[in-house]
Amino acid sequence: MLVVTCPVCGVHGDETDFHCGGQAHVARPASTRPENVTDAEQRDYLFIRHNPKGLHFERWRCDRGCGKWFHAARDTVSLEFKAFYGVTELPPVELMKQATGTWAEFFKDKIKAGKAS
Amino acid sequence: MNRYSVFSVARNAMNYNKDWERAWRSPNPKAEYDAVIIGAGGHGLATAYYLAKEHKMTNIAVIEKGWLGGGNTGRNTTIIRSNYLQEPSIAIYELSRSLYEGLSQELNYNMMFSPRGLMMLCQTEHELRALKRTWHANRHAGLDCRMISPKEVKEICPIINDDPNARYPILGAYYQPRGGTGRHDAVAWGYARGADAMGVDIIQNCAVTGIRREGGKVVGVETERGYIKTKRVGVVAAGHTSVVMQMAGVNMPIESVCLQALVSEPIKPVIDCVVMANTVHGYMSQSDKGELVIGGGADSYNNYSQRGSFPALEHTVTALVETFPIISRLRMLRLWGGIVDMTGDRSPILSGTDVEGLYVNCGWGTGGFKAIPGSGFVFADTIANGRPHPIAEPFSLNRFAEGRLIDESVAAAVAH
Amino acid sequence: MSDPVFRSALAHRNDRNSVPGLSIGLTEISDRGMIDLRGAASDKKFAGAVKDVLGVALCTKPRSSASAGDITVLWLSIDQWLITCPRSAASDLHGRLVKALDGIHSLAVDVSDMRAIFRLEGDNARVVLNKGTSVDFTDGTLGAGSVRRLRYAEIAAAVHVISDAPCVMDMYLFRSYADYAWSYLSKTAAKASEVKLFGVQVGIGV
Amino acid sequence: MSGKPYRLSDAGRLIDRSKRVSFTFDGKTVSGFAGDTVASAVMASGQRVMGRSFKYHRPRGVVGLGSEEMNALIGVGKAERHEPNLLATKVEIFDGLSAVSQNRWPSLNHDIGAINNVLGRFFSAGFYYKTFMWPQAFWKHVYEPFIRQAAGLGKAPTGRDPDVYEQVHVHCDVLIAGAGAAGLAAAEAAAASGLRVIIADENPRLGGLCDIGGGLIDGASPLEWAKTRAAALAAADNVQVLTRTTVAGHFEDNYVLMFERVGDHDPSITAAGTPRHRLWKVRAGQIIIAAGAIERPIAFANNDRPGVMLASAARGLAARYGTAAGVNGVVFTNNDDAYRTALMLKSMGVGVARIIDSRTNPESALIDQAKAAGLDISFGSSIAGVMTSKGGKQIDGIKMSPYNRGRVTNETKVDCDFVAVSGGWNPAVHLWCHNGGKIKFDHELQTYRPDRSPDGLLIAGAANGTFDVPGALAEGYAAGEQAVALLKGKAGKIAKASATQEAQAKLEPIWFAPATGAYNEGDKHFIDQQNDVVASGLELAQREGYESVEHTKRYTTLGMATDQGKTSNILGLGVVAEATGKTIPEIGTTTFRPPYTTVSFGSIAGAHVRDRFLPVRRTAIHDWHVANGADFEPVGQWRRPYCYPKAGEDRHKAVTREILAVRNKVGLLDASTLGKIEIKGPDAGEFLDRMYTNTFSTLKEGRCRYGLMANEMGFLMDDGVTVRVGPEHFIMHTTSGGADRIAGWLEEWLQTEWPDLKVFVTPVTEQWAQFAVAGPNARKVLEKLSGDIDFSAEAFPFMTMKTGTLAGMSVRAYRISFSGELSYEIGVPANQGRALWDAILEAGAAFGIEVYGTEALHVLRAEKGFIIIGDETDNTVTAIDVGLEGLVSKKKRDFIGKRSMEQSFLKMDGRKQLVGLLTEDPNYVLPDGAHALEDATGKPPQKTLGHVTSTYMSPSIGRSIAMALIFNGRARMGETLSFSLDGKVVKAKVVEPVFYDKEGARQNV
Repeated sequence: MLVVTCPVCGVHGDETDFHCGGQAHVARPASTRPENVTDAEQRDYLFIRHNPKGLHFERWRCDRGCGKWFHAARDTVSLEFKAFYGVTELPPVELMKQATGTWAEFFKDKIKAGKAS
Repeated sequence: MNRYSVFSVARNAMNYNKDWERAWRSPNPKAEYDAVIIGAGGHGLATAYYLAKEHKMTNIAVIEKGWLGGGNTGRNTTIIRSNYLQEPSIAIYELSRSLYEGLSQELNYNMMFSPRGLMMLCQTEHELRALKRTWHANRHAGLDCRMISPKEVKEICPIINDDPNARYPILGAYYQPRGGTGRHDAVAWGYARGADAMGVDIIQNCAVTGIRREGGKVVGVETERGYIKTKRVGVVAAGHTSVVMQMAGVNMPIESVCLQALVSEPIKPVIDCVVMANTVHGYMSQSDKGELVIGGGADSYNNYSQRGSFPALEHTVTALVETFPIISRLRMLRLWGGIVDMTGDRSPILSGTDVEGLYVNCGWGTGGFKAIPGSGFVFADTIANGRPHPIAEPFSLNRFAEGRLIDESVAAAVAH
Repeated sequence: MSDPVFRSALAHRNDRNSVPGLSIGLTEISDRGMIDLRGAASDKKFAGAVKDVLGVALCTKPRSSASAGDITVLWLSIDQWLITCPRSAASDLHGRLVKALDGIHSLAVDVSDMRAIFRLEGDNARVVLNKGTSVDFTDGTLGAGSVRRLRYAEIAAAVHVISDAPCVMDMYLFRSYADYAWSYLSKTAAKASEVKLFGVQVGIGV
Repeated sequence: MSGKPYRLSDAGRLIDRSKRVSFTFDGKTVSGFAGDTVASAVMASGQRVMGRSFKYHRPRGVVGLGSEEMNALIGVGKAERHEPNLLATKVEIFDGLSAVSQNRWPSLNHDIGAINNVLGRFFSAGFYYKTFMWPQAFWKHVYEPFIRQAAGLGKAPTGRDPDVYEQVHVHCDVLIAGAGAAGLAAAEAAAASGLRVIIADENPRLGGLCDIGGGLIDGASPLEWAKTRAAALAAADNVQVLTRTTVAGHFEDNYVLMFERVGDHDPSITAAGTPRHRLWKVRAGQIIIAAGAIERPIAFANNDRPGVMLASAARGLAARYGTAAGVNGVVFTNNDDAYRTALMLKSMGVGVARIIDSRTNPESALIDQAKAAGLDISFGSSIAGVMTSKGGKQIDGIKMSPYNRGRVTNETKVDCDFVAVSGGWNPAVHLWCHNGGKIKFDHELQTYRPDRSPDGLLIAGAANGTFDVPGALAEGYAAGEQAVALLKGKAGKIAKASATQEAQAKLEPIWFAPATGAYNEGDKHFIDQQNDVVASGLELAQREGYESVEHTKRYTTLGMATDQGKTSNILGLGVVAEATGKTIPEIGTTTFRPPYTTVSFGSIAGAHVRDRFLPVRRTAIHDWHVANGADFEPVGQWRRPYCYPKAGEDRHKAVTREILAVRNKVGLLDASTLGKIEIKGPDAGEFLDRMYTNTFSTLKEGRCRYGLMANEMGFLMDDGVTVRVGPEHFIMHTTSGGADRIAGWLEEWLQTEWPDLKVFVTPVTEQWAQFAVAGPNARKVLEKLSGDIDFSAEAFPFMTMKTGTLAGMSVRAYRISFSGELSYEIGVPANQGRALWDAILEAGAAFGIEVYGTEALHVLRAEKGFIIIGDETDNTVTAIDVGLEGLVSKKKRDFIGKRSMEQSFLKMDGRKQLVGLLTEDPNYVLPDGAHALEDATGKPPQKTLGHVTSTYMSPSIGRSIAMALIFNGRARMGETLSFSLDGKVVKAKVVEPVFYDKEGARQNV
């Protein structure tokens, strides 16, 4: 059973006190340009997922603690958490660089904007 | 292939069983095949079997990273049923269930299909109404199913807790008399032996490392044992679907999560049917060996490790101790996990793709074992004819862009 | 009719102030008023206005509490606090808060009836809690004044450590779960199932 | 056999000869001593056969000393307290204990199932995959029932478990699994730092093999050292010592399950109400595995006969319980350790006919001691067969032959009545592997030992393949110190003990000892005894292509018995390797799954049973409902009154009465479960506009509006009335089931998608008890109560809200209606809820007030055509499908679900649409979920046109009514649909889904 750390309130506890909300950094097209979202974009937003075997970035909530959402970087094979960061933030630069596959493509143009942990 | 029968068993016994042939060969990959199936689980092997049998495509290979049947086929709780709510689901699962009925004979391999009966408990008024709706849908589709009373539930399953003051009292159940279980390994082994006998090459311990495309078409697959030319590729990789499809540049609406199950030590028969308690998220049956086979819900986070989180099982066991109080003094013998492929609407994908010659069969999530024969049958037809089989059509990838979801959540909230 | 009949969350249980055979003291506390306050701690106007009314500054350290007289502020989140006071003073205090916060982005709600409070007392209380929560109450990190939100058995709860020696803790939980939580607590707190952690042991041999 | 001296006079350190204990085994009274196990006592009584095997039902005796036992499985206790499949080697006896053998009929001595043994060669590995197929129906009706009866081991208990279980979470710095020499040393080193240390052992005592493992610590028996260590640990206040506690599973982030058998050994403990088992959920900083090792057997012909046992078991039984395995034994080994058994047995007066050592000419101190003690030794030899009488239940001797890997040549008979065998030891690497630890093959030890672990587990002693006492001690101390260092603790000073042990000659692998006759055609060589897996079966699996070790295991069931292969896995790999000419690493190894040994389901449920299984949420009125005979139904976690039957009423009568009371007089409903959420901030209106399909920013203060919520797929997920109580302040109502979910849903969007919106959200559901007062007399009832709220039509119009006092309580009053009647919902702080409820009932008495439950509520709203989320919707239904397009804003740029509602499938024509249905026969109520058919006279498969979502007998209009989702339903108004029900065709007319007071006059008075 995983141990999760909330970057908002710093609580460190069993996964049963937290809730995993699935993939992070999924952009909702309708929030920015509701008038011209294609069916394909809506499908990608709702359903298409990176689902990597390895480094992944996801949303968690401090469900039984401060109630805040946050982001986590976790390896889906070793299940080891690599970082916890804010719900409106990008991952630490070094992790964006470690990302593979479609995650790597996703972060390609964001690395320069990122911060080190 | 030497035929299996009580006589062959006796004859071979006389010679200390030294003359049995291999159930399947261990061939080297050829340079080219008419089609390559990626993944030698039940669905992949069944696809190959029906490609060879129904469509006479025998120059094909099934390529498997590990040992055949070693993924979810060998890790599930072997439940077979077809009492789904939505019409497309009923069609594929009932085709599958009916193929299971005669599968041992067809494959000449006893996969021990045991239509011992399967009941879904109704433990709230709402669940009772929802399952009545499913019953009507099923009976009009021609399924042999019925609602049963709490009294009949108790008769069929005497160990159930029928206390009307229980936290979730049993208000009845939805019963499929010819639902049941099968021997999971035997399904994979039987299809493998059958496909192999028709000339299909099953290549184990050989991971696919790439899918080569030219001009939007598939031209071959890279493997640990070299490049294999082929114009048609069927990806049947369950929890690894996203990884394999990305080799062809296709991103999937799939999340891979861990689903766990456990068995008790063997005991003399106490439950002769499958009982699913969806409200409390648990289900149980008893294997021929005597083990209680128990499953529940999947973990919430992506996981490729085949190691789940204990609390998920803990909730299932707790629910089942309340549902079947006598199991309290029995014991957990072994628990394990599998990587299941979940789609956005929890229904499978049987589909072609934007890449010509590339087909994908996945998304069976927590319920794939029951679908193996039907899935293989319609997927083989889809690959052979280059167009979706009518039963496969609703499960195409484009449903996610159209909003044409096939949502079963109203019918069952629990993994099985 | 003036003063209406008041019925606490456990009013239906006659064991609510004395469960026989327990290894801890366990009672329901029903004379406490509660106000849920939301606002940005970084907003000086907000923090100032609240301090003026309460006489104590909002605690911003996670899992902490602060008090002045009979008012106690429990930290719930970075922008949420539970203010407790005598039940009789709650609606007046709430009124003054709302007034003071007029025009300041915030939300103060009188939730005096929303939660039940159980008081756990005695050396064994921390181990008893650990029969329902995975949060470690036995390692000394949650000392007097600490507030810990957690999952207890099947429900959400918060524990406020009142004092270390003697050990006194208040468990806050939503009213509708009070009966369930009471049953779970009193079962696992039974003398017969007392667990002594990290103490001198008898009957250990080879 | 009884009468022979199987209880040695001066041995047995664990038994108290002054305390006789008598219990029953298969009904026969057996007398033992305090400290005995069932195995030691039954064997001391002269009985060898303890059980029957799974497939061939061969008689079996004790093989092991502890949890490696695979044959002596027994059932303990009676009726609802019966517990099957326990190991006789671990069950401690007490007066009155009732134990039974298993898997035999009619009796252990005469077991009909033994016929399978005669037919053994037909029951080859996987034979059942090859037959039992004809005719098709026979599998279910003939073969399988027979197989099921024959299979299984013990019997389940007969009723609900009367005992108590519990769990406890504990955090520690260092957890040590196993309290043998290595574990005790590790604990001493770790505890000296002052850190919190837990040391757990599955046995009732500490010390592991300190008593029989040989060697010296500080010049004395390791047992003396263990005694002082145990005492010191028990006295330390930073150490938790747990006996009878198995470290069962290791999971992510050093999460560990420990299974403690608190009361199994002494019924007075559970009688006092103490939990029978306790499941410890440990989060450990560092874990030291000191779980020891398990001796492995050697496969020889008929090696499963009762009396063939592991050398350590023969030694342990004698030393600990004074129980002799027999009168005259043979020791068969490929290593030195078994010489300790020979020497110890001889010193205790047990005959040792011969040591048979497969090694050609090993030299070591132990061998010299054996020679000096006058023991006969045959080197380079092996056992070619076991001679038995009494149907294989008694050993008369063994056939010895020179050991070679080919056929057996000249044999010598050696008389004996038991065989102590040792093929070496396997480290207990199970815990190491549970969470992904890797193991490597050690050619010195001819077994797997720990390699890498992903989470830095520490391991010491025999579990690490270090079998000598000095080594185990050194590794123990080192692991303890390393754990402290890794935790950045401060190492404490300890006086380390010094150990010595004689050097041992190398082990030489022997997996398969050939038998008389053609290779592998003679008697069976058993690998996995419980599952009757034999060497020839493993070879057959290879021949048939089941070469992957997982295929071999699954095809033959090797290692899948209740012992999970503790003694058989490595032996099986060795036999397969020999048969295929591969090395063991080439064959591979199977994975180890938790738990190490079985864990009771009761302990996994812990205290979560009966009324603590899952919470029942209670409103402030719950106990009134109970006292007034409410018939409850589970709704989410709540239990709500379905109706309140009066004497002589059934559900239907009661519901009808309640409905008519609301229509004609006045009714009172406990609606406290409805979700209530306070929403406040400058952007509150904008936020609600985004969350609801309809618009709220325009809502005027003091006014209520019904809102619809969709999910991002465009499908309805919740609904309810929201009121604006201030310029920036709203109170939202949700469905009862949705209360928590929607509160979380609002927070999620605010935090993750629109953090720029200035809005605070506070769920307040349980602050308020809330009641619906509905019916023509509703106003009169409320006006009768003292208060400052003007309930008149003019002052308090429909869809508005007021605050004020009522019956001396401050309340929130909403004039809203879910019944279509004149109706108010009154909210009052929960602790006063009961007072207001009583006051309303008192005031209402004069106006014929009746309480009503959820079913009346459902019928009342159905008569008005109001939807219920979850009945009319099912995650696939949009606001437009249910005819509420008026509540889907065209103006708003965006709201949750808007974009998806524009996808082709959601906006296509002919979707299922909500309609009303009136059956031709007004007295016929359509069944729940019935489907309309294109052709109701035909046979399945039949095309359906849609399904019934709500269906009732309506007392208000005196006929049946139904709502349904029908393909292209709104275009079918006036059409007649057909249903096929109970073999009859039932017809119903499609109508608008409003059956009562269509113009809505009644709620507007």
